Amino acid sequence: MATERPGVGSPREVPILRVENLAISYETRYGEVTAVRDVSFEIGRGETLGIVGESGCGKSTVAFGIVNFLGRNGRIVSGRILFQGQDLVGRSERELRRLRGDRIAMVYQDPMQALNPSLRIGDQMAEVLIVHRRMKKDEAEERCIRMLERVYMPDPANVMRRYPHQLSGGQQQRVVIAMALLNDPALLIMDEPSTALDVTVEAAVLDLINDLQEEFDTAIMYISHNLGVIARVSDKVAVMYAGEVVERAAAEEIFLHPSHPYTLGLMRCVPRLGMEKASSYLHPIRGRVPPPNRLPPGCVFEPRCDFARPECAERRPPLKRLTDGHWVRCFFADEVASKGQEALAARWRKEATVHEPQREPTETILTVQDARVYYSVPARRLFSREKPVVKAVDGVSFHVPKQRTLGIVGESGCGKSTLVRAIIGLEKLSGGGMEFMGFDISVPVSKRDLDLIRNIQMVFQNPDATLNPSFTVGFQIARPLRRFRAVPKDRVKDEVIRLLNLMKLDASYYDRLPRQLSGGEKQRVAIARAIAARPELVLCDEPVSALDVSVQAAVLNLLLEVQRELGTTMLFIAHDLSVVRFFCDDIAVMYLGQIVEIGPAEAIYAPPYHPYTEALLSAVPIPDPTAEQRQIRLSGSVPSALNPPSGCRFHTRCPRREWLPDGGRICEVEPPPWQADTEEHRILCHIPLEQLRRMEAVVSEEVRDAG
Amino acid sequence: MLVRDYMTRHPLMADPDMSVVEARRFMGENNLRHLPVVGEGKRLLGLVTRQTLLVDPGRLGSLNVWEIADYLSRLTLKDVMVPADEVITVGPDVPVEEAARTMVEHRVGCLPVVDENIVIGIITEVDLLAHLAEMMAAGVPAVRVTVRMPDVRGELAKLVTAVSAQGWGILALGGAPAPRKPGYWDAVVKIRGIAQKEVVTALSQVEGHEIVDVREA
Amino acid sequence: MARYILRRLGFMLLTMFLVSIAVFLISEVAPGDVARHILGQFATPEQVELLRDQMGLDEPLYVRYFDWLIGNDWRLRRLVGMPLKQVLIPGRADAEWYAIAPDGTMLQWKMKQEGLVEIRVTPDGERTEVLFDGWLVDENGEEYFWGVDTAGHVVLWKKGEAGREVGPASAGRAMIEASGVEYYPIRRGLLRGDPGISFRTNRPVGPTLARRLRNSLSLAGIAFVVIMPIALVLGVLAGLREGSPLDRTISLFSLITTSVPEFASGVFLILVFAFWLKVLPGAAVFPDDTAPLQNPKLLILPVLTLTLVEVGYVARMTRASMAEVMNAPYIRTAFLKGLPYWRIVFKHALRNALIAPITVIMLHVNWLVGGIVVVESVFGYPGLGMYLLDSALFKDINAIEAGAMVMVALAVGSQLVADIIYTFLNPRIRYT
Amino acid sequence: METEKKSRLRKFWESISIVLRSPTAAVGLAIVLFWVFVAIFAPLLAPHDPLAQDASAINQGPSPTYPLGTDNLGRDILSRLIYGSRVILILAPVSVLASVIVGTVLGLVGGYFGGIVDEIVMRILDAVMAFPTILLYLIIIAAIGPSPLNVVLAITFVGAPGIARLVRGLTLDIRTRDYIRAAEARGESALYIMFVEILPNARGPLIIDALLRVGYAIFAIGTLGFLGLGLPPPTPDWGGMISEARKYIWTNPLGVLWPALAIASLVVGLNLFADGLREETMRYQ
Repeated sequence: MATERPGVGSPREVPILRVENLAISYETRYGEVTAVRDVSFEIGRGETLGIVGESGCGKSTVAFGIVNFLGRNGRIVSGRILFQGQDLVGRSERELRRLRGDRIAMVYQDPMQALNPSLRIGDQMAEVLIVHRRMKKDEAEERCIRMLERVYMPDPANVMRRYPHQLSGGQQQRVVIAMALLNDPALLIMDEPSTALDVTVEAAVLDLINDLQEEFDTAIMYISHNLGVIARVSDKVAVMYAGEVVERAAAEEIFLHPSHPYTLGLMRCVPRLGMEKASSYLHPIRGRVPPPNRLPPGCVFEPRCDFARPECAERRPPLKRLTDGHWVRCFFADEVASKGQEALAARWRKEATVHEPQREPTETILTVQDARVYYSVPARRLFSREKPVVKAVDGVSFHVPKQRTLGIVGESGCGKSTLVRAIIGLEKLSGGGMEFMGFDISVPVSKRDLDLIRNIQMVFQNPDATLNPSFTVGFQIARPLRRFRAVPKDRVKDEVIRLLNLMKLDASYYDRLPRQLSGGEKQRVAIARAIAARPELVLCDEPVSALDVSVQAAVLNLLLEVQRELGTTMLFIAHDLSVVRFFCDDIAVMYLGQIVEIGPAEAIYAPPYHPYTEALLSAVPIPDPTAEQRQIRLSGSVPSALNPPSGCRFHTRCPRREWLPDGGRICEVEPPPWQADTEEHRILCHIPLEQLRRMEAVVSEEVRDAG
Repeated sequence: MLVRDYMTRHPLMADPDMSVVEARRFMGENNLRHLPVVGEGKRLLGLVTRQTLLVDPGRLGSLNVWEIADYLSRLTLKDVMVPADEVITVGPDVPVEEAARTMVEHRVGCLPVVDENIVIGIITEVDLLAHLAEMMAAGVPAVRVTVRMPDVRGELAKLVTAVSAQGWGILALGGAPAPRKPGYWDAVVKIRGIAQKEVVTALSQVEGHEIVDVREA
Repeated sequence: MARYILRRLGFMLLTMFLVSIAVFLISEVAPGDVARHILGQFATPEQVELLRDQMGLDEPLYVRYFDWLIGNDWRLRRLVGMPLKQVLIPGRADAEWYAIAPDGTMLQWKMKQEGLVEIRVTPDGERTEVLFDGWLVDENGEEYFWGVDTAGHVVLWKKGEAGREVGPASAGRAMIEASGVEYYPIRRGLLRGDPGISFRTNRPVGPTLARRLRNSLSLAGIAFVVIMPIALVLGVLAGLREGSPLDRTISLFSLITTSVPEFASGVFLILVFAFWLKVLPGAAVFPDDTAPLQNPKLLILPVLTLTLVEVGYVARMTRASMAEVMNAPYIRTAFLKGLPYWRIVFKHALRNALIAPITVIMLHVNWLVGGIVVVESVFGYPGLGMYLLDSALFKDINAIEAGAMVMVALAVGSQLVADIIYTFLNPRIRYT
Repeated sequence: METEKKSRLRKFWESISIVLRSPTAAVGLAIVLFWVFVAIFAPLLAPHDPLAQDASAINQGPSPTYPLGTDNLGRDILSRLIYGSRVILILAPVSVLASVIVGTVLGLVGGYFGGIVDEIVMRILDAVMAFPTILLYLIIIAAIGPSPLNVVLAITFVGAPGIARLVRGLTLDIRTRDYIRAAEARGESALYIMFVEILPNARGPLIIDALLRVGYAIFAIGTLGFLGLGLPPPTPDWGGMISEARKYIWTNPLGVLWPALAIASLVVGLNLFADGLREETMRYQ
């Protein structure tokens, strides 16, 4: 029976979860603050509702509100939560306890935190069955093992006896998911379950969630800040902003026809895989999410909205129905929807302000030759002769031409941050050499001369740690000016203010302390501090990954501007391949301390690929449910750098090994050679180039033209 | 084609402490005819149907109006439900037709699907009818032929051979003993993408077979 | 785990070694001459010199340190030519040193009017004195002999040089003999169980110390048994209901009781229970050899005083830890798994919550010891603390050193116990 | 400049109001301020000379002349209490300050440099901390004799390792922050990083710890005095007063009560204040 047949429509179904006009408030020292208001949505059996929004938008509050687990100071003010037809609001703690973990299960962000560090995995899992189903211990364990098998956990019986810290992050998250599904819940709430994981692990977890949903027919409420992830898992999407659902529709509908300015803004401010700075532009959303105790009187998004008119500031727009199942809380949804189409298309168009890429060869500013950074770690056994060595960076070579940007991508632990720290001199080289503008920089920073130090500066990842909380913004930007005597003493303050202005911050920031700044502002100050002494080379270590998406764009744009105006060369580390692709001229892909592929950005994102690059690209969540992306999943987790695999370091996880004769025996034995695709594009692999060239592009999504 | 594939997962369920009044409202609101009553961990405690919610008038006879109201408001599901040991249930790995037979045999319209006494779903007559409709590809335009043949081994194969000899694909195939004609078998075949006439021509040549009914469906 | 504990054990030994050096240095290099201190203001320089010689104070510091730590009998036997042996005198907290002749006879020598006398004690206890005539001759033709005197010294006697006249000694240690040319005090060493002679009593420190230690341990033990359950229960209850009136009450109560010094709370308790209510004795004075448990009533107030100070401390630690754990994400997971409240508390929270306080509690033995010194002093309880205090006030160096080492050993030992409990409670350490 | 001063003033008031939001901190502060006031104005408040002996009134209970009674030498207990507050309120903060300085330097050095330097510093500190505190006091004071300076020295010696551990812990945490890396990448000297970049960020916990330690220093000074290892007589020393009066508890029970109350109230006050402050700052963050 090869033919496809439409299923017989089932009778009208009661949704598993139906939330009506939910409002939740918290008792704080500023009085009662409403964190969530007027939230409605429903999730049917086997359906996934994605809830997306920036941090502080009330997504998690809704999740905890559903199981009425709001802590001592939170309460549901109004609304109904119908779970399988019955209202959960006002249920006794005892009744709720019986539902939790049985019919409603939750999975949230950090699996390490979610598991009890001092209990074995088996005990933690089995007790769900023992408590709810009064199962015998060995029977419960039997079931747990079967469930672990279903989440593709290798060696489940062994895992049962382990403690959480003995598992990798991806495995922990599988355990948490398995634990949630043990009692076959009707509703599964997942709060950023993949955010703490690496891209390839995240992709595997998302696949798993899809598989399990089909098998268990569970209704899933999936919370994430990442549009790409939401696009991959959701059937329906609700966009939350400042405690309200501002738009809600089927997934495709919302991604193709965003009709709320905030939804549109979110889509325009993240680069899509394939966008590059030469041909596109990111549109940041100005301002920041208002704190729940200081909401604007009218539309919550009005202060940040490009479509706002006077009436938006006066009254709150109602939720209105655009098409069937598409609801928007905006007065001008139709206008936004039509303009949105143009706007989305426009981001692909070349804008006048975007600079021409410089492709003519320029002089090389930084050369890294066979750099190695090894750490010795304490021996595991008491009396062992050899000290184990972690080869964090192992034989990395590249060069960066002046005024270009080299991006370095790879998953956590691949050595990209170590490499950058070695360049700036915070890490001692164990071997190899580095040269910067003709000077040897293979020595630590304390042995470099002041001028050399001045010329290499760095922007760090975590905005909350990048500024010293004890000193004012002005003092901190001025410090490099003073130290490197970049400007005369009496002009330091003027210079600081000039830098602030360059960062689109006004002079009033001079006297502020870091805690008075938002994440994006902190990061701008950090950039100002880095460029204050006019360095030739700026190293950016994940400068935007800790920021909310709407702020990321502004910071990326600023970095681009800096580079354009000052002609700075940059090294840009990130794990987000879309951002790297957007921002960088050249890209190096790192795996376990080595570069496996390097070349111009567009060459990296098109075949031939290194098999690892191919897997990375296929794992990137793309914020477009219609995009076609091949599924290439890596098995296992990244091996330990303490004892890296022999031969090709990627051979333990390589999905393309079988292309080689006898299943790639050679990969296990011999280190792979560099193969040059073009003069600049090189791949470290045993598979012959001709064969690599025959690979299909991972993402076949073509740039959609609205015109 | 097992029960687990056709049952409704995560059915609406009720607590044994739910009042009968509330249950009646709940079932009406959500258009339910059967409501499994479960305890902690979804353990099956009983089953409530619309009939069980109808209160035995004999019991009320001796009560006055106020007493009746009071009696009704205190009545909970655990007082009226069919207790678990009397409920006919089915396991998830049972073939659908077995479930159907069970339902026919016990004259019930619904079977809670239980796995070690835990309710994991519910299968009702509607689900089974849906299954039947699907099996016979109801609603898909095709030629539907009913052929009567002797109830002898190899007869159905002849029919199938005849169809495939023409290079046609079978959309659905079903069979049952011919009504009121012992020793014979009626087979229904649905074939897509051809004219009724061609089918009749092709199948009427099969020896010993008689076309009982043919139509475009 | 074994690795971790071995490592801790190594650190512990290292710490003890450093501590022993520190204890030795601080007490021996203290300003002021110990001999002068013992003999008093009016002793002559000769007397002081002789006592210094007899006490071994004229040896280099490192020699004294090792003599003190591991003894010197094994070194001195070479001078005497016979093994040396310490013999406890039954009935008295005292001991004597003998040289052991090859036939098992114990020998001592004593300068008497008639000359050097050899005291022989046969293995069956028969004691005889004979005039000594086994003199040796050195290269200068002088007759000499190395022997053991009755006060535990190895002494070099020279024939004809009978007792120098050094005059009467004024205080403490009476000068028994001044007949020898050189003196080496014999010690078995602290590590071999001999802390030396107390200057205050002129008897070995060991037996007294042991009795005092027993007394203190009974006091501390009872206090510990009383304190821990109360403190842990209070702490856990307060931590579970963080911010509730119960929590506030417990927290405030424990803050106040820990803040009041033991001598103040002890005084309050004496005033209330002994002076005004007259229900309990206000002091805990025992005859020296009775065990404290023979009169438990005397122990009530000291234990209560310790309890007041310590309960608060431990309760506060437990509360903080419990409150933190109850806010941990994995406890949230446990709630969302629908587990019953008390199962969450006992199975998920308690174990993690006790990791921090147990270690701190064990480290707190240091404080408990301090408390014991004060409490013993308040109630006149004959424990190790009082002994140390008296010794310190008298500058009884051997007693201070021995007492200090015992206390430090207790403290460091309790840390090791804490480490072991910690590894037991914390699988992250157990399985790495 | 003017605005800066104003904002400083405002910040000061803000922090005061934060403290006063906690009732325990406010009560504690009041007790402490009371004793500070007493200490400052001791000569005006004390009815008698604290050293003057009145042979006609020995071990007396309260009377109009001697509001709190007299001790075994016929000295006025009230006056001795009042002057005793001076002694203790000078010695305690001074010794804590000294241990904070020593401990901070050790902790910063150990924590920032790490490795072998840290190992050595920590081993020595561990050894010191392995001593029961009281024992250290006993040994030190027995060795160097009781005097105000020696009491300060002993408390410094005993207190510094704890502060060093705290500062080391904070340093280990702070030194992983990116702003430290930024400073290192600017080629700043180790001294600059330790004292300018790290230390200011450790000040919060350090101040609270120091406050708690003032309480314990008073506790310790009292204990030393009680054990006869404190200030040499006839200095009015609360601990010593209790120890003396303890002997006459059966004739003059109140004589022992007053100094015990005084020292208890002061330590309780300080601890209430420090604890309240800690709770509030934690909540504030």
